[in-house]
Amino acid sequence: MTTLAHPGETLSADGLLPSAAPLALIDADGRLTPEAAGELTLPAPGVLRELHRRMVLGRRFDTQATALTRQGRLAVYPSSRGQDACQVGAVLPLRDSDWLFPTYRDSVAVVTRGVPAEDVLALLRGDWHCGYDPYRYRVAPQCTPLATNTLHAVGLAHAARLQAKDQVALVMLGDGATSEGDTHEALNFAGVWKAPVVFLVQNNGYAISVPLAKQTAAPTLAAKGIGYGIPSLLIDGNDAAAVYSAVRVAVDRASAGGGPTLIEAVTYRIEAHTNADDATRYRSSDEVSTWLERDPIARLTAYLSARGLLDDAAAGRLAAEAERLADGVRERMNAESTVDPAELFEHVYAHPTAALERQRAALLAELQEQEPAS
Amino acid sequence: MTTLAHPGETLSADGLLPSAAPLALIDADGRLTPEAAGELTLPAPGVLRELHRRMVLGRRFDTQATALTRQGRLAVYPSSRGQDACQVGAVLPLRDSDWLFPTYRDSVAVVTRGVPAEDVLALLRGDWHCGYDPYRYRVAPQCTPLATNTLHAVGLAHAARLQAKDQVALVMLGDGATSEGDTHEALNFAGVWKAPVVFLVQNNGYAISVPLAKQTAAPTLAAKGIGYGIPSLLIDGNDAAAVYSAVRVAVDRASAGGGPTLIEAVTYRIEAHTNADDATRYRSSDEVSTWLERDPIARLTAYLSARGLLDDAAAGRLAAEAERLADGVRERMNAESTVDPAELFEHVYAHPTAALERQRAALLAELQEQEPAS
Amino acid sequence: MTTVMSASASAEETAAAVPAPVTMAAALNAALADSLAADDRVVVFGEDVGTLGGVFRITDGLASRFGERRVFDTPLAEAGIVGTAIGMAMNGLVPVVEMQFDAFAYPAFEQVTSHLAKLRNRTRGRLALPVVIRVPFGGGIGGVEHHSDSSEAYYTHTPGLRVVTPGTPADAYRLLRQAVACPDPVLFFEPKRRYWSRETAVLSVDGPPVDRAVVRRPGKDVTLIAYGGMVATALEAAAAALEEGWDVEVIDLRSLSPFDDQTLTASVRRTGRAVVVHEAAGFAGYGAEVAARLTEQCFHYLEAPILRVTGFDIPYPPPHLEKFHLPSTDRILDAIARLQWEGDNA
Amino acid sequence: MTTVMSASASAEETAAAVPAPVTMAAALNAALADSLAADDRVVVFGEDVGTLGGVFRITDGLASRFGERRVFDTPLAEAGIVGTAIGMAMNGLVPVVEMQFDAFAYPAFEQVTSHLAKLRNRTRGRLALPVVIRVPFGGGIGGVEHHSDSSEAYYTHTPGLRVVTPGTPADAYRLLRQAVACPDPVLFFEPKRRYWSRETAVLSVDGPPVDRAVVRRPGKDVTLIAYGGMVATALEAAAAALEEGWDVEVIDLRSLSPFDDQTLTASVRRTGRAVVVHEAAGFAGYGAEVAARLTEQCFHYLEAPILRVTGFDIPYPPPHLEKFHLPSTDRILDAIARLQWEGDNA
Ligand SMILES: Cc1ncc(C[n+]2csc(CCOP(=O)(O)OP(=O)(O)O)c2C)c(N)n1
Ligand SMILES: Cc1ncc(C[n+]2csc(CCOP(=O)(O)OP(=O)(O)O)c2C)c(N)n1
Ligand SMILES: [Mg+2]
Ligand SMILES: [Mg+2]
Repeated sequence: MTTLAHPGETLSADGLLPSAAPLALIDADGRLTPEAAGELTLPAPGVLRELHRRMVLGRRFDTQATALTRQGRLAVYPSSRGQDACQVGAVLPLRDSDWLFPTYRDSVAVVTRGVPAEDVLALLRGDWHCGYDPYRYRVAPQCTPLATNTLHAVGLAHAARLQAKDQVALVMLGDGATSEGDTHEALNFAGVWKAPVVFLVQNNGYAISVPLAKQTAAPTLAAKGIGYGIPSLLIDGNDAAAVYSAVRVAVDRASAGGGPTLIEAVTYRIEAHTNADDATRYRSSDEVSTWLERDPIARLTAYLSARGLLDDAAAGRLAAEAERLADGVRERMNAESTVDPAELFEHVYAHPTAALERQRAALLAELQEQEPAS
Repeated sequence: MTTLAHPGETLSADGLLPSAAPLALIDADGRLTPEAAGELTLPAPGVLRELHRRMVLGRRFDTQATALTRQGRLAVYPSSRGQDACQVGAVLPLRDSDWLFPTYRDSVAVVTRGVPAEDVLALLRGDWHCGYDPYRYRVAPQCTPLATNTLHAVGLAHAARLQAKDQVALVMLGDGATSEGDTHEALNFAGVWKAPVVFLVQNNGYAISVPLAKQTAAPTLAAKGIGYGIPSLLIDGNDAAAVYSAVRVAVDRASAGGGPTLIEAVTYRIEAHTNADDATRYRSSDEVSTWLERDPIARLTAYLSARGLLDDAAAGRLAAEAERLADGVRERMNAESTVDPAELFEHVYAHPTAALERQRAALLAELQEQEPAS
Repeated sequence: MTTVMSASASAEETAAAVPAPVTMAAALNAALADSLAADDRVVVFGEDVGTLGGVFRITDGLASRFGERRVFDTPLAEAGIVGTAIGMAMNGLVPVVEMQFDAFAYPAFEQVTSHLAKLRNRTRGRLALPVVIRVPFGGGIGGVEHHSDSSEAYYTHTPGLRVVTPGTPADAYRLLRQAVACPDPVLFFEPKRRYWSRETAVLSVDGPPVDRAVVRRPGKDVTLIAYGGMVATALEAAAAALEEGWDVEVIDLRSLSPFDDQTLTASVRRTGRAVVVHEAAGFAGYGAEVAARLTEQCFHYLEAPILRVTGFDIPYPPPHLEKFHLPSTDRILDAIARLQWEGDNA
Repeated sequence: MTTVMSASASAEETAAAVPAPVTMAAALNAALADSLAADDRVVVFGEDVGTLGGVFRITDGLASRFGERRVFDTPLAEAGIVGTAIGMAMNGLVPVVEMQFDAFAYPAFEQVTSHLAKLRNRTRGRLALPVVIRVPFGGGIGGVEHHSDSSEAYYTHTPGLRVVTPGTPADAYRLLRQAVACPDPVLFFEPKRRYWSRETAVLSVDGPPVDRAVVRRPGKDVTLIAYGGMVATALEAAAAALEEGWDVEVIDLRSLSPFDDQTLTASVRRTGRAVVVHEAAGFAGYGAEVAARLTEQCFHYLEAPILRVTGFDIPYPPPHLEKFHLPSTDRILDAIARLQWEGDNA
């Protein structure tokens, strides 16, 4: 019989499956990997140095933010320590015109994109929801409802195509978020629309306490791509060179009209889910130690040092830059926040409704009444 | 470096991809297919005859139901004509203890499972929502919100396992329904839980007017299985022998603790989406003709006749049986329906609330008042 | 669905036409066509809205007139439709999407409540989402289960959304055009039982703005408050009430959120009596807000408690039973009769 | 979280204990433990409820005590959790599932409204779904966006669901056990700001049934109606009101749907004045139903319109602003003062 298929079914799975093992360019000891790294190419030395620098700065920002939670200066902070290569490698390949769609976990990525640290932390400090202007940096608000941002990214990317703008959207999500229906719908829309979007899954092994084995029975998360006709890459998420190169490939493909790419970056979160979480309840310190040995910064430091691309003086300057960054963050976060109750009624609609005006007036009257009393 | 993976990732995709082309056992001309049909085995002659008989009866039910919409006796009817092999082949391999989760499209499957035709049609006639007792037949209510039934099937199947009952759930869904988030979540839960569930996707090429090419960019729908670690089968959905055999394989695997299977059956709906739809708006009559030539009943008739498994006398008896069935349906659907307004307030909660009692009393008083007037 | 929705009529042509009978479906189709013609940023998408023109034919002819880049079919996934609409709006488009039936908007609930409604607020006004979600709602068309829900209350309780519903063809055109032009996200509820109701009208975007209620029939004895599919029923009831000696004022809310306190309060203070009508279940329904709010604002003017005539507190019933469930003119007249008229000894 | 939630206490032991201080979190944990012990069909699942014991530790110790077949983690998908719970209930189990935070229940909205709420009705009573969905709700804990929603109104407007919320630890135990035993689906809203509030109590399933309101403080001047996290606030307000000369009756609704008309109507007819309090936005909120309904039933007893003290009509604000948004004792006292007392010239 003739092959039975509906228009749209190609029946061939060629080229849509990821590699059998995660691709890396620089291994955990800082050496170039002997294996062929598929489509990935080692970034130029200047790029590698910039990846390194941004990781060091990002790490310092991250540890500073964690410290601020202990002092009660931040309501909560979800650290990305250990995922530094993803945070930085995802962002540097993006062009100015491209968009980043981060989650709550991706503060370092947002900082790397150029958003001032204190604007990023407004949310976690409790001053307002999104502290930066998404259009200024082309960074969507950090997204908490899991996986919902994948659809926004696809929509934005498709709108770029409809308007013939050369823009790529990169959306970050976790292993847990891949289980949500929205991720599926986003991958599917992206595949059908050939939208210029890159899905970067940071597979850090856990969704809060739930390990990957309880999250999916898929051989890898990258293997989901074929179900949407989307090419996928499985990479070592602790190798900044691999992350950079993979995102680069994906952005180039998207920009050239080749459609979406799904990237699974295998990595690990060293800290607890947030400062409010107790990770000892669900994972062993041995496991954490193993991953500490795969530190993304250490391996790039080793690589650069061995090649004379980073000497002690440069490392010292970088450390100083990182301290200055941390000082600035501390200083600005130690200042009292100034919030304005009247702002509650702004931004609900383009123009406050009569009812909101009345509610504002009532609140202001109430506050005025209390003032003399206090 | 050592292979980087989290517990749960197997990295190997072996055995999880469907065949390159749909598997068939009997071709469109009623001949055994020369190709190897993978895991599928030709059912015994008795089974083939029963598949044939049920398809003939199912088809007659279906054309009768369509006719009843023209007479205003049914509010609406979604025909499965052309998908007869799926309707029957999905149900016959099920054991008494197994459950069927059908959609609005699958009335013939429900009839094949043994639910009286008039009970099936209660919904489409407008008398009540689900006209049969799900527990009596182990058939869930026909499901309209797309893809939502996939999760019910997984839950029921997992509950069977938790209670060590040997039960398999078979859920039917369309190509369009695979785009909904619920399908993804159901496949994922099923994979993780190794739930004894069979997903049968009837890929009839359209979701109302939307063709497959606008629904997905996947090479095949069966290719989605690997993303959940679920083995999949791609089959010719107009070959009742193949459908029966594939479902059989899947049910056996599930019952033996082997977990879920995803089956994509490539087929076609000959009628419009429902009687209310105008299919000429979105597909050509040529396309319909091509598929009429692949009629599931004709090919099995040809096969059985060629082998002396169906003679004219038997065919005549079967035709008469089908007419009797249609007569019965007509007769019962032509009788006026008797609905009881007081029943509106039943079944909302286990026991009507005080408020519902008051509402019932008010309605009954209103009706009593109107009576003398009319 | 003839003259007005003619795919070649431009916005200007439509507005200049002489009064002609037009169905609500045709008016909505014209509003979409004229919005697409007037503003390049407008895109229309959803399930079956392209080639087919929608299961109710509201988007008929738009794909062929404006092309596949402006009007297109999507995969079958409502969260996907709303979620991508949000992303498109972020990137400068004005998406007008269709949910095929009211109950099939539920999968998009998280995208609507957590993002569509809140993103302007969350970003301090930097991110506007001028998205319109069209939702055919309500019963009365003999639809089988899940095809006749009225879910407006869910959305009215969600700050950041506008909720609008037309009661007449001319208003359907006007409100939909205004909704498309509105910088806020709008849930646009189309009363499917009125899609084929006709009115003789010139379709024009001018007229009462999207957030105002209108008095459809002035009266002095009682204020009857309705919206969407119930506006026509309320007008019928008002006509019948006249025979029983009640001069009923009928108000069509149009904007369920925000609520037009001014128009409503003025009417109820004048009449001293009010009845709210909707198809949705009464319990915690939208009518509760209307009643509670107007009671607060008009307490000393009220001769009787504001009554609600609504669907029962049950899942929407099957076709053969829906007539018992839906608010009818009789039931509205009954409620009016219970408003403690002088001489009553209630 | 010490004595009472001890994972080894059986239902009987718990019930026989002497009064001891107990937090609401511990009471809920004990209710789950005792439900699991009492009925083999009960299963507890959701995100992080197994190994971790839930982000609020409400399921702490249950997985290790009852094993992975009774208490387990799921993949991260709320429609998946509710949808599979429906299937499990069809097959004889009694699922008690957790939504991690209120806003994260929205992805399950279609499963809840189209199936969980309706399947009994759709099957003429043949298919019962004794599912409990636990939802930590409300604010006051300094949570960042999406962590402080109050979505009860959506569910109360959905016929077929019961909506229940405890105001005290003892009631948390009693109501959760009753909810698990109830043949109807129950949305069980846990006021997260009260998880760590203590009460000295014996935990017992006996007491007022799941569908009755209770008078928490009798009073004669005004009826203050609250639920969940606002019960304690209402009691504080009542204590403060005494100093200003008002004897306030505080009613804890407990069951938001169905509504206990009897208890409420009796109180309001007696006092002639009422205020309803909730955290959720006021517009089309649950308080509207309370006000509209009681006004209908008590119109001629009312000295003033029933007032609502609620969250503003805005998305839930960020931590540093939530104190301005949440109903406070002051705001409740203000509302009481506006109830047109004799001598007022309002
Ligand atoms: C829809 C939704 N459900 C639940 C949550 C609560 N929650 C926040 S983070 C998290 C785990 C996410 O895991 P993963 O996607 O792997 O990202 P990671 O935190 O590991 O970066 C959960 C369950 C949420 N934010 N949104
Ligand atoms: C959640 C939801 N969205 C939309 C619809 C409206 N609708 C009914 S059938 C249908 C097409 C379904 O296509 P497919 O899944 O391929 O099944 P088929 O009708 O072809 O058997 C649509 C969009 C629905 N029933 N449920
Ligand atoms: Mg993770
Ligand atoms: Mg189909």
